[in-house]
Amino acid sequence: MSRFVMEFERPLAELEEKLVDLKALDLAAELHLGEEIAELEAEVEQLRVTVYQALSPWERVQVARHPERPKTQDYVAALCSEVFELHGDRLYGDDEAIFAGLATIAGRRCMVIGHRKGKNTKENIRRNFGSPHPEGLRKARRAMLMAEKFGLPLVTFVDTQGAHPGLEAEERGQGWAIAENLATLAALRVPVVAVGIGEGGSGGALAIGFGDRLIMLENAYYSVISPEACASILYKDSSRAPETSACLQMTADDLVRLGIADEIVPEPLGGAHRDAAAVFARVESAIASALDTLCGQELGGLVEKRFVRLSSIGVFTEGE
Amino acid sequence: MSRFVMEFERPLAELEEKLVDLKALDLAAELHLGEEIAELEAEVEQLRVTVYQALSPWERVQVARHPERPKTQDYVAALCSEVFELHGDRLYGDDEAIFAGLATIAGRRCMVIGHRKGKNTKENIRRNFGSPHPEGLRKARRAMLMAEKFGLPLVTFVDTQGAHPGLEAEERGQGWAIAENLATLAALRVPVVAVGIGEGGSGGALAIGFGDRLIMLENAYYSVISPEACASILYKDSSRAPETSACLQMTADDLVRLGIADEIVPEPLGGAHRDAAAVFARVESAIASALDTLCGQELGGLVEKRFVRLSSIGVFTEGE
Amino acid sequence: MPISDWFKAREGRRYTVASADKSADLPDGVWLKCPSCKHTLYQGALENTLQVCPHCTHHFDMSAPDRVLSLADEGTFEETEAGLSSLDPLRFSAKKSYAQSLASAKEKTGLAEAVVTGRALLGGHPVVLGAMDFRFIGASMGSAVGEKIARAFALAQAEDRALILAVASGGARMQEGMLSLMQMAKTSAAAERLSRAGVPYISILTNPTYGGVTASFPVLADVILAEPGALIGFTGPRVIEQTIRQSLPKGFQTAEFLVQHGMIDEVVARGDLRESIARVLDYLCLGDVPDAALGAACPILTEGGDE
Amino acid sequence: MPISDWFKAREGRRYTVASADKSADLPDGVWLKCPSCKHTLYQGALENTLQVCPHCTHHFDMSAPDRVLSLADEGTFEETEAGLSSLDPLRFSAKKSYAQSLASAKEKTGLAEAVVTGRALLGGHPVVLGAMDFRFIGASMGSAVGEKIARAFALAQAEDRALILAVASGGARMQEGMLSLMQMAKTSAAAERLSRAGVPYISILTNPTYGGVTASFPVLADVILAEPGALIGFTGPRVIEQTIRQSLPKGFQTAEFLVQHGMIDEVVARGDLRESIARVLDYLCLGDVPDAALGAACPILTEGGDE
Ligand SMILES: [Zn+2]
Ligand SMILES: [Zn+2]
Repeated sequence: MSRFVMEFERPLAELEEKLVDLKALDLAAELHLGEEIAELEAEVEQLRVTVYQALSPWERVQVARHPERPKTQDYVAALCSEVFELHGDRLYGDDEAIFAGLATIAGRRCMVIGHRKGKNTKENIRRNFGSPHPEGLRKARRAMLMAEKFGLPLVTFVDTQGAHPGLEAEERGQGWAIAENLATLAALRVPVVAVGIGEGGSGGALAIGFGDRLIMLENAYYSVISPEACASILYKDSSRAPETSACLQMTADDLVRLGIADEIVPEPLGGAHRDAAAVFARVESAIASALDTLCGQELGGLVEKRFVRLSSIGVFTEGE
Repeated sequence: MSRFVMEFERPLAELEEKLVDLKALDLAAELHLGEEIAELEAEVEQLRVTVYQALSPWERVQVARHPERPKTQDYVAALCSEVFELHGDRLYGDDEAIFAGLATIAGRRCMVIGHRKGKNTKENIRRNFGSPHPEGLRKARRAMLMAEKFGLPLVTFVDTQGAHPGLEAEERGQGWAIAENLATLAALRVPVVAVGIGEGGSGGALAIGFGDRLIMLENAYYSVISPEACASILYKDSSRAPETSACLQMTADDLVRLGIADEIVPEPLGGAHRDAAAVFARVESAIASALDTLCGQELGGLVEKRFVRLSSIGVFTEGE
Repeated sequence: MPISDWFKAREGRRYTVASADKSADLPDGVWLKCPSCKHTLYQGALENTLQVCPHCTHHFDMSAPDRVLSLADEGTFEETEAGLSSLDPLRFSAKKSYAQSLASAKEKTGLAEAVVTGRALLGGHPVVLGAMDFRFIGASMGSAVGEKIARAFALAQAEDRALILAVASGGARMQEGMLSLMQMAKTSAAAERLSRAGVPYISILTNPTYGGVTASFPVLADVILAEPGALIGFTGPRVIEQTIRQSLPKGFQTAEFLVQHGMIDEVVARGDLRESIARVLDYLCLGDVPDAALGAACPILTEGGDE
Repeated sequence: MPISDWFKAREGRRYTVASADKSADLPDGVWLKCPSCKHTLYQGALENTLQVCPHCTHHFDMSAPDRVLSLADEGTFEETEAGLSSLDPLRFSAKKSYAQSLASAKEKTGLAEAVVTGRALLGGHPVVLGAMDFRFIGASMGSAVGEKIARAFALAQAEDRALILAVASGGARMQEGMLSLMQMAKTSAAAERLSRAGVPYISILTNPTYGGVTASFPVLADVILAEPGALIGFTGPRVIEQTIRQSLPKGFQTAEFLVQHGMIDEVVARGDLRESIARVLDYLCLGDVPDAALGAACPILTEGGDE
């Protein structure tokens, strides 16, 4: 059971706690509260459905950021066998905020790339909370080009607040690194499957976050700007993020509606961390079926289709 | 007239000074020393020929390092018109030890790359005495690839003690940067003319220092190791460099004999700095005629010829 | 006035950077203070100096129409996709609705969108030329900007014309949400295609260029130029200071800083841009100028049949 | 004993890293002190541990024949170019003549040159396998080493076999002057050709790898592995300290340092190398192992006719 309580879960958590207390009391004092307990249990169950069903965009953002939410390395551990991690950009450094490696998923040899958040503060400091520097994105690009050279389908796991916003990242060309990846991904001559597993923060997410298929977890989000930053700009008040997260249309549903994502993997009530094993199985089967469809295709056609689809994204008028 | 006196020039310089003194004395005291002056002048002239003709390898090394020797930027200024300098590797920095730019030589649009030493201490500090860091070599590589993309012949000016030997250069992959350049140069689909104008120090020189033609100035050297370092290793005594500079066979003559260089541009007696204009004219005409020969050739064949020639360098036995 | 008329009205004007002494006889009109040297300037006079302060060479923002005219050979600019403009697919409404923002931007600028594109000659070279206009919602990139940029790439490729893009932008247009983010991938994909086709592409980064725009098509150019003092980066300095609490060095993210850090090729003053670009094109577009200064001396490289 | 006999004699031996307790019953013989843990070790026993200290896993230098046998599937290594060896083109003679150095290196090692190459299987994959031998004039690269390496690249390309090179070297062989420097370009050119042909190439950097060798073929591999603690760099630490007077951090130029700085993919203990390489080849050589563990599940990508 999760220890971290999200804001909107609080009423449920309180009721759950009350139920635990009641049970303990019953047991300790032999009060025979069976009926009261059953009643409370029903109440909890109902509230759970009320709380978790039809989450608002802002609630989904919280689920997507939940510290116990499965992360890239969890997916790699659960879905991948015979993993060989690749390190470094051969230029400057090895950025632990990005995982890259050879891995076998659903019986297929693949190249896997993902944002790598930590599970605790120590890991998060080393991995910079999953926010890549240019060297991380350049490592990812090296892995993309290796995948292309050896005909390995590329699978990416997207989960970042965004590319690192800092002095050194700017000095080493954060924008340049992102743009190179976009150009490379767009033309890569192997199938590319991207999976949004948590946060999809702007350019840092996009730099490994599109391809022939975009699979979104139900509570994953993908946005041009964080709802807080958007609220800051619009209202000079980042606490209005709940509003802007709705305006920005950044949920999995929105992305499918906008023609950007292809498929939604449902999560257990309460979020992926409530039953990670079930999520892993669903994600594996979604990736497997995407690869089944894509790997048979002629490569020139595949890349052309990707380009045409990318080129068709956007809503505008031609004028008079 | 040169102000910097090389070791082996000293007797000549002393005699020249004596001559100047004598003339001044004659003028001041009206001693009518015409005959003595004429005698001394003849002596100076004879010594000049003796000193400068048939320079030893170590003497050539000193000429190649002469602080007033024409440098890459002097060649660019003298030979090139409509220059547009390109900066940066798009990865980390802009290394002033390397010049790269679009330039017109002898009426041909070219890409020009060269090691860039300074003319004084201030310039030399900024340009690191012409010893590139990885970012300089990567800027050069970017220029090579741009030359290939747009069909511009590549002309390089080689003049470096070597790639920078330092902590940061190692951290950023000095060896990696050199190797990438070697691979790129070897396969570049445009004509490549390299000109050894001064020092050719090991890997840092080679990284921009070979191609379809290697033109050497008469007193330029090119070596696998500096004669001092070689003496250090062999004799634990770097002052034995005069010996090792002969052993290493690093002069222009040696290089032609070994089949590595194609052509020697003669220098004025005493070195290129004695009459830079004459040297510029000869170098320009050598480059022009190399480009005339190379630019008409079919590119696949050109690159194949370069590869075959490179592959044939080496002396060994197949054994039994 | 429709933009086509505007172009007509502007045609024939010569743009030169005025020398400092011209400032003496400024006529009456709208006055402004140069943020750099604090001199008071007549706004109308800046039109004769490419919007460059005659006292200190501070580069003021330049409109997209002014920009394309300042770069194109006289009388050669023909606009393309002039009517293409944004819709409001998310019905984005916060303090001010996106629809309102669009309407007022159009009114203020007379433009249909934040980027103007077209065919032109530049130094005699046939080019596709585009410029972004910061006055139009911060020249942010939404669907329409992305589409116009992508079409400019496609046109350059189809007609084998070099592409010249003068960039300014606050970043992605958040009012179009993910549609806007995806324009980064879309324009980068277009840039990659042009590059593979071997068609030259030069970008000019002007003040300010930030966010998702920096991280897409502008930095994929063969040669990247920037105007003096232009601020260019992925994350803005305020966000960096707030998020990471790093103090930033003087000159951070200026064009000059970026040259030092290896990211751009050269800082070029506005008045020299046309000449610099023409010079670069002389190298990258070998053969497309019938009377190239060098005539037959251009290297004619023959491709082998082994490809 | 000719090297072919040596290989025969060694065939059939199994190499495993011995567990620590085996050290108790070492027989008499040549003893040495581990430079890392200071334990006294029987040299013969190291042959059973891939020359790895059983106490602290310090990796001792490994001969080229030991190396290729430790990597190849049992009984599959067939040497190529065995007779190719150096001449003395410069008649290089300093304190000791090059000819003398060559003769004594040959005698000491039983090898004709500082690199051994051949065909083999590795994890069932057909490969070209090479290893350098530091005992042979510091495994420096002269004409013969360069030629054998270049031929290994050519063979790998001609037979579509992955190339595996275990590298150790002090750098270029200065006794061959410029002929030696040019081997850097020659081997890099060969590496570039193999890469363009799409044939996999894995290098293993072992202690020490320096100078012109670091700056050529080894670092052009698709995947670069290194042994724990191996020192790898372009300029050696002593030269840096003398030339630049920089003080160097602890662990400078170790394999681990290079992973941190993004230059190599992974540090792999000697005992795990064969398995790691086989695993990587399973990805990079899809389809060349008839009974690949994944059978039909390997992605078969079809190339279009548009290339
Ligand atoms: Zn001013
Ligand atoms: Zn030990």
